[in-house]
Amino acid sequence: MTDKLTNWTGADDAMVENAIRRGATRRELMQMLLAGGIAASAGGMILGRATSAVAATPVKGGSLRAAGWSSSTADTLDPAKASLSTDYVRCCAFYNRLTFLDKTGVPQMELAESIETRDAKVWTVKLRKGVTFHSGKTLSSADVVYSMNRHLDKATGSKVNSIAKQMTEIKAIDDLTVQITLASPNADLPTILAMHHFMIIADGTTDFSKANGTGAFICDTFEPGVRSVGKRNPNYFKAGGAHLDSFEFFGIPDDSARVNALLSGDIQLAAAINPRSMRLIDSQPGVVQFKTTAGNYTNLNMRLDMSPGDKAGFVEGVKHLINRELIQKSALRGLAEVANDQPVSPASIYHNKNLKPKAFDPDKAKALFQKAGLLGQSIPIVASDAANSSIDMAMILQQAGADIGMKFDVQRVPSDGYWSNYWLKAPMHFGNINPRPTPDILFSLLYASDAPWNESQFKSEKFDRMLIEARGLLDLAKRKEIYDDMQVMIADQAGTVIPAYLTNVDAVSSRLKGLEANPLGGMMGYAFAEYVWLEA
Amino acid sequence: MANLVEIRDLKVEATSDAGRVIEIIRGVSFDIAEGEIVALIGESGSGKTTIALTLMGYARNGCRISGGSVSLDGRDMVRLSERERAAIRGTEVSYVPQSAAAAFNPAQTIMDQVVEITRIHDLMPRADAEQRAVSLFKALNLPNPQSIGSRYPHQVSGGQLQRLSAAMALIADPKLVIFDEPTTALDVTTQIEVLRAFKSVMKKGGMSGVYVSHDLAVVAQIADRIIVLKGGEIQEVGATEQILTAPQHDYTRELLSAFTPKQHARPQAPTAAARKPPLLDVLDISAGYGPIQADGLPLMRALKSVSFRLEEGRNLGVIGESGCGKSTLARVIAGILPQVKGDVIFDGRQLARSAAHRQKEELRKLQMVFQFADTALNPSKSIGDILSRPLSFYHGMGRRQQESRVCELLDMVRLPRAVRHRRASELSGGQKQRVNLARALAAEPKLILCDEITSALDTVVAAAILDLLKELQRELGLSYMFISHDLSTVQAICDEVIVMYNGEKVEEMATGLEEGPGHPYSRLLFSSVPKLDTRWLDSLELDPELVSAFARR
Amino acid sequence: MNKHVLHLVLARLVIALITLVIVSFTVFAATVLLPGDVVEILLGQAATPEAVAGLRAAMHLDDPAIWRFLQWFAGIFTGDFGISYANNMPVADLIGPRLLNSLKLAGITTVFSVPIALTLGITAAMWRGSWFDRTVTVLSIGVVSVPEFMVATSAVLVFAVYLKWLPALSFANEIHSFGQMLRVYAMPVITLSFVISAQMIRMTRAAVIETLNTPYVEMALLKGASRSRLVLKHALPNAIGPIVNAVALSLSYLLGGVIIVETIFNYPGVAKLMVDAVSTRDLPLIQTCAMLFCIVYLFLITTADIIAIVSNPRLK
Amino acid sequence: MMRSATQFRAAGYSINIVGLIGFLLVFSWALVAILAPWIIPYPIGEIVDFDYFGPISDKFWLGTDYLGRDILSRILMGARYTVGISLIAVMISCTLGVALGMTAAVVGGWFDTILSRFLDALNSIPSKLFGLVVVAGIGSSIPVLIMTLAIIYTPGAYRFARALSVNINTMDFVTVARARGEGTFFLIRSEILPNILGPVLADLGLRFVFIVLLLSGLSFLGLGVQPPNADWGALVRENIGGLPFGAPAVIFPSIAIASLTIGVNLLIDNLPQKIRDRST
Repeated sequence: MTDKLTNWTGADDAMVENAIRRGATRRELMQMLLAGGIAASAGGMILGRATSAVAATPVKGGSLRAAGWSSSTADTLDPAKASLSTDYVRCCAFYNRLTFLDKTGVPQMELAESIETRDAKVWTVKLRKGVTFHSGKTLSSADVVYSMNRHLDKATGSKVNSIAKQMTEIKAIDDLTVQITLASPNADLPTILAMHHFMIIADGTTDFSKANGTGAFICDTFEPGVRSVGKRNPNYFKAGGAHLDSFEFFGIPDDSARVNALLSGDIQLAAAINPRSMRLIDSQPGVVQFKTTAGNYTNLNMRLDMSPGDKAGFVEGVKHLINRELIQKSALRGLAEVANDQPVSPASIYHNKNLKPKAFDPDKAKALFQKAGLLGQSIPIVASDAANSSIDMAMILQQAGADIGMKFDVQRVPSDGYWSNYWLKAPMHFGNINPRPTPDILFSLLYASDAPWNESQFKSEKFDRMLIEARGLLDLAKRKEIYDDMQVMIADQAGTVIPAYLTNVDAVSSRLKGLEANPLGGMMGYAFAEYVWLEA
Repeated sequence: MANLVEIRDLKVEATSDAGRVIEIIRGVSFDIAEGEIVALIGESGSGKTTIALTLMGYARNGCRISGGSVSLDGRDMVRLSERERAAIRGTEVSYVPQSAAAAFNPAQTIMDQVVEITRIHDLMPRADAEQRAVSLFKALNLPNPQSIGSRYPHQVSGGQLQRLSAAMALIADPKLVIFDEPTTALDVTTQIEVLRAFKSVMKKGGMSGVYVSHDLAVVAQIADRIIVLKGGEIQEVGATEQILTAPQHDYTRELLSAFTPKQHARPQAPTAAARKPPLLDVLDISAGYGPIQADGLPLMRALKSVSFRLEEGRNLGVIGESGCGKSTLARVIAGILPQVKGDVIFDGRQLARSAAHRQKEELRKLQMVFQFADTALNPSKSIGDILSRPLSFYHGMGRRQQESRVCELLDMVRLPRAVRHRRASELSGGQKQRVNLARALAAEPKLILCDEITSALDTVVAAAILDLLKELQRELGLSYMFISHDLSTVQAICDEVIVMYNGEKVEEMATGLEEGPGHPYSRLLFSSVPKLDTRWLDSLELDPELVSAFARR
Repeated sequence: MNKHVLHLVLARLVIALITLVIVSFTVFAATVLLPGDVVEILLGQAATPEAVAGLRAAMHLDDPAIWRFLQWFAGIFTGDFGISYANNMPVADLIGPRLLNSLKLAGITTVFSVPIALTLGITAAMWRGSWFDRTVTVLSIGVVSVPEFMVATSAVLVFAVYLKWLPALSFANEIHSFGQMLRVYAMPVITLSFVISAQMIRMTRAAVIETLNTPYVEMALLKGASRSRLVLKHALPNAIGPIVNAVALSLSYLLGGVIIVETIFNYPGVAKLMVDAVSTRDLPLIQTCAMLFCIVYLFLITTADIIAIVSNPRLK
Repeated sequence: MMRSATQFRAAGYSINIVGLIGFLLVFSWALVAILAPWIIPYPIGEIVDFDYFGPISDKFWLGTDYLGRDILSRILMGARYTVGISLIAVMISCTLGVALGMTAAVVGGWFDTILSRFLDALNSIPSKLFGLVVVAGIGSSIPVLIMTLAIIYTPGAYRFARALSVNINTMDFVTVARARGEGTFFLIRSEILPNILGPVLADLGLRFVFIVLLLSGLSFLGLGVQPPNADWGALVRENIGGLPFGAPAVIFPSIAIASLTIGVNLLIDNLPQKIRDRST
């Protein structure tokens, strides 16, 4: 029935729903819709639909126990240091960001009331009024300035230092206004600010043994590598606030243990179920599977500056030898979408649909290896449990190689220290990339000549130029055009094989309601805690 | 007198490791009257202990009673169920073990074990039991009877343990007491005390007894009747007096003759020997165990400045009781226990204190034979290997040479050549000791240190070993240093004797002069050796002062 | 007499201390040998050279490792175990509660498994060669030969998932009643008992059989003692030495070796802590954990030695 | 004890039926280990079945694993690693431990003390840390794996052997050899060793079990057995997900482990009398 409207999309529906969820008043919503150029009448109708969609009326109260897959003494409540899903979940529960991404990947305001720019270079951030930290302190621009500046300070050890670097100046205009100046224009700033690391902490915070945020839950207990418990924040700035009274989160690394805990009712959410365990939960009543293809992937990297990657034809050969269907079917149990060797996933509006995956063609591969003069040589591939199902993928490639007389020598290495010892270093190794909200971030992190994680040492001035150009453009359509071409370049020229985008499956108890997909990753972009509720 | 025990055609068979079944008791029958003490005499392997144990309806691991009947007070111990037997054991028939030291549980106090029988069968309240135990201690004239029960077995001497084990057996005044070589492990001076104690208690209680022993002289003092056993069969039964004076059976005679060995024929005039330089010269040796004290001497001193010399071709006897340091002396000379003070000069060369620093030649010329034949032989090697090692080690012989030499050695010690393929565990005590000797001979030594080599053996076997030693000496011109607690053995082979007491040399004399020893301890020692005379023990008068001064009770 | 025992005991303790020092240094050396340091690992994928350099400087990781080790070592004597590199919390605070948990688990397992193991071992020895004996020996091997994680997972499936009798996870911090304690600990304890019992059973059996062949046991038999009395009053007290030794060695597994159980039942103990510490190259934490394990290990074997000494009247 | 009818005799050595069963188990696995490459129905790396955790079928006798590979083939090949590696490792660790243990007992003094302390220390280092250091330091290969396992289990064997040797060392026949002037090596080789062989073998049995299990643990530290190959422990581990629905892929490897370890121990516990008698 949306046909009556002109340019109204499901995305907007979602936006409205989210707005409602965040406790926006009817007046605010009407304004929002009018801004979208929609007649009040139609607006009313949309609102009705939206509210009914949301109104699987949330239940207040109850305490939720959820388990992620990883947890260690390195767990932290410092958003800048957050590295594991576990950290993200906690940060989302205890802190807030200036913006956040809705399920379609469109940035929405959270602590920020508005973010405006004229040239995509200088940005003005207006903050919500009357937001208070758990400590009772009210949110002010100083907190934002402090939070942002931390990422620029080496001593912080921020994970997003390389992204934050483009913010050349962050200054408070007044109590509720912050001005962020970028080195070069970047239209994606609102999206960037939606990344988990850019959570807002109170000015001057240095002790992270407890979290002092503005979030929906107040940190009650935090034991690194053990668990965290949050109690509902009574004076949360969003109307209504969280539905749950308390929220406990911990990691159960052992896969079947996590599933069993869910089945036995000890927990209500088990994140990231291994494909191998699917059959178990399929058969179970009272368990709901919640799938998101957010675009994280495990990829095989061949450094173009090292043998064998530097031999012409080898990389292409491997791209043809890797049996994407088999990986998708066997290794990933169908919980994946076959990918085409580039990092922008179908979840993103910028995904290039016309770029088809390279066909599995052993004979062609054989010919290419012949040409590269590598046929019959034994070539080491470093794989590890650290990179999801990389070992299975490696074995599938190994087998395919064996059939055409190509020896791949799979070396399983400890997941312990994998990222610092093998990733980016070994000539042929696996990587594992988490979803990033924008192609710009992905490209500048992974494929630009000066990218910190240029996995295959792919270097191209053309590519770099296109990247800068697209970054500054405020015109969506034009950007997409450029990004499409860049995706093609990567697929054909880079030394990275991306066989499939992994689908993340969270198994949840059927009592748990309100969960949605989110481009930032599983568990509703790790932010589920404040939105879900437990039915009796 | 009615018979308390009637054994009829008793058969016991044993199963060897190899699985062969041999009959070790072949149809034995005899009676024991009320209040009578019967001795079972025989060499090891004669089945004396086995028979004694059947009286409790018990056969050791690997053995079983295969036939006949053992009726005790009318009940056949063979037919009874294990439970019924258990009820009789300790109450009606009880057992005094050969080595009390081993038969006491190291983890329990003596009293606990002495009164245990009364607990098991619960015969009387503990208090009464302890009362009774103490009175038994008195009767067995143990020192401080009140407190001794609270000690642990390792805290009292062997002689006392032996008597305590008797108390343990007598606590429930049984009808029959089995003594299994109860004094073999004891020193002569102690033995007398123990024997006396046993005898009086038994007579008072009017109990019957079975006294198992290989020592006729001991048996003579205590038994009414003697049963001579050999190879699981009875050779002769008779009243003690008759057995000693008028033995019927050849074997009995053999035993008797073995008991009184011929005196050692003195070799050529000592004067001639005196001119020769001594083969072994021991100068003022002190040695011991434990940490070295400020005065440069060890905590526990086993030897206190002992000196003596031994001329080539002559034999020296070292005699004394357990703990007098005689074995330590041998170990020092052999370099097993380095002395802290003094020198050993052998064959004109001063020996390094520890064997490790001595030269092969020195080691070769001086060999030692140990008391316990079985622990001295590696159980996992064949006799052949054991004997050929010194041959290759000292003389660097090749395989074939070794073969033939081993045979020669076995001939020398009168063992069948086939033995070389067997393991020690398959040999008898006497045979093992011969192997030990052969091993020493293999080195072609000048001097052999014999540490109590006969004391673990039966009289007959021991006598044979002594004869062997003498022959070897004649053939090979050896010298022996012969350590023993038994005067008669020393007399049988040595030219001179030194008497040791508590780490010191108290006397040195030529053998044959024992009648007039100077030192009082020597006198006590010599007079304590049992004689083949039923009246010896009763008639023996020992100076109580001497006894209290020296005898370790 | 007792002075002698005291001397032996003191000697043991001194030796234990020396070992302790050796260990802590060995572990330190081992950790330093590992490639990648805490900074690189904390930054993970974000470990760009300059980021690493910056953080290192900030965390004072530039001074030589040996120096940091010595500082830490000196700290011990003042009761200060240092600050965890990974999350800037005092090591003591990190370990404290988890150690308590581990000790609880170990304790309960001990209480549960040791008596059973000893009983089985002893009874097996009593009826040596019988079918009971044979079954016990074979089963004890069979049980250890099943991988730990297999036992644990099966237990969870049966008792938690299907029967719903027990929780699949052990929430150590939710025990308010004895009943709850049973529920929480049942499965981890069973799993661990499976693992550690075999050795105890075998050793106990061997030791008892050994002593059953001694003259004083025969003597007791000839006093008319029953089989059980022979074993319990005469054989056993003299077999204590080897038995406590076996028990000690088995128990030493219960602190560092229980990683699998901790992971599967999500039980916060020190084993997992140690593994984390190693993965994050968190030197102070590793050091302290290693120290801890070593102390416990030494404590166990030393106690075993001492018990053996004391239980032997010859040394009294 | 009378000989039971179930025993048979051969050339003086005899082994009872239980021991024979053990022997056959071990022997057949050893045989499999050797012949594996020729008898496996499918290449172990190949995904032969799109269904995963497949059931027993006449196509796949023991079903398929989590990737749809033939379990039978993987178990047969796994025998190579499990049997081979574990046996060699246990041999090395026991040889090393026993040799050191005996030397310590014979030499005694500071040598004994230092060695004992050092091995105690080694024993209290967590094997994961140790494993990691090895991978990092020396890299990963089968020989390295074997040595690691061996080293991890040497201290135990040492403690055990030393205790036994100390007893033997006090026996007269050792003293005799000393007095003869024999060197340490001879004392160890021909006086002590033969007399502790029995118990040492029994100990070796249990140690073997632990090594088999630790093996799978280490392979997950990236030490040793590399994909697509896998030892039995690793097979159980990677297929543990199939346990809830009793997938053959997880049951059979477990059975394989159990049968091997039990076999080894049955064999050792029932070794011919003559060998066991050497134990004192």
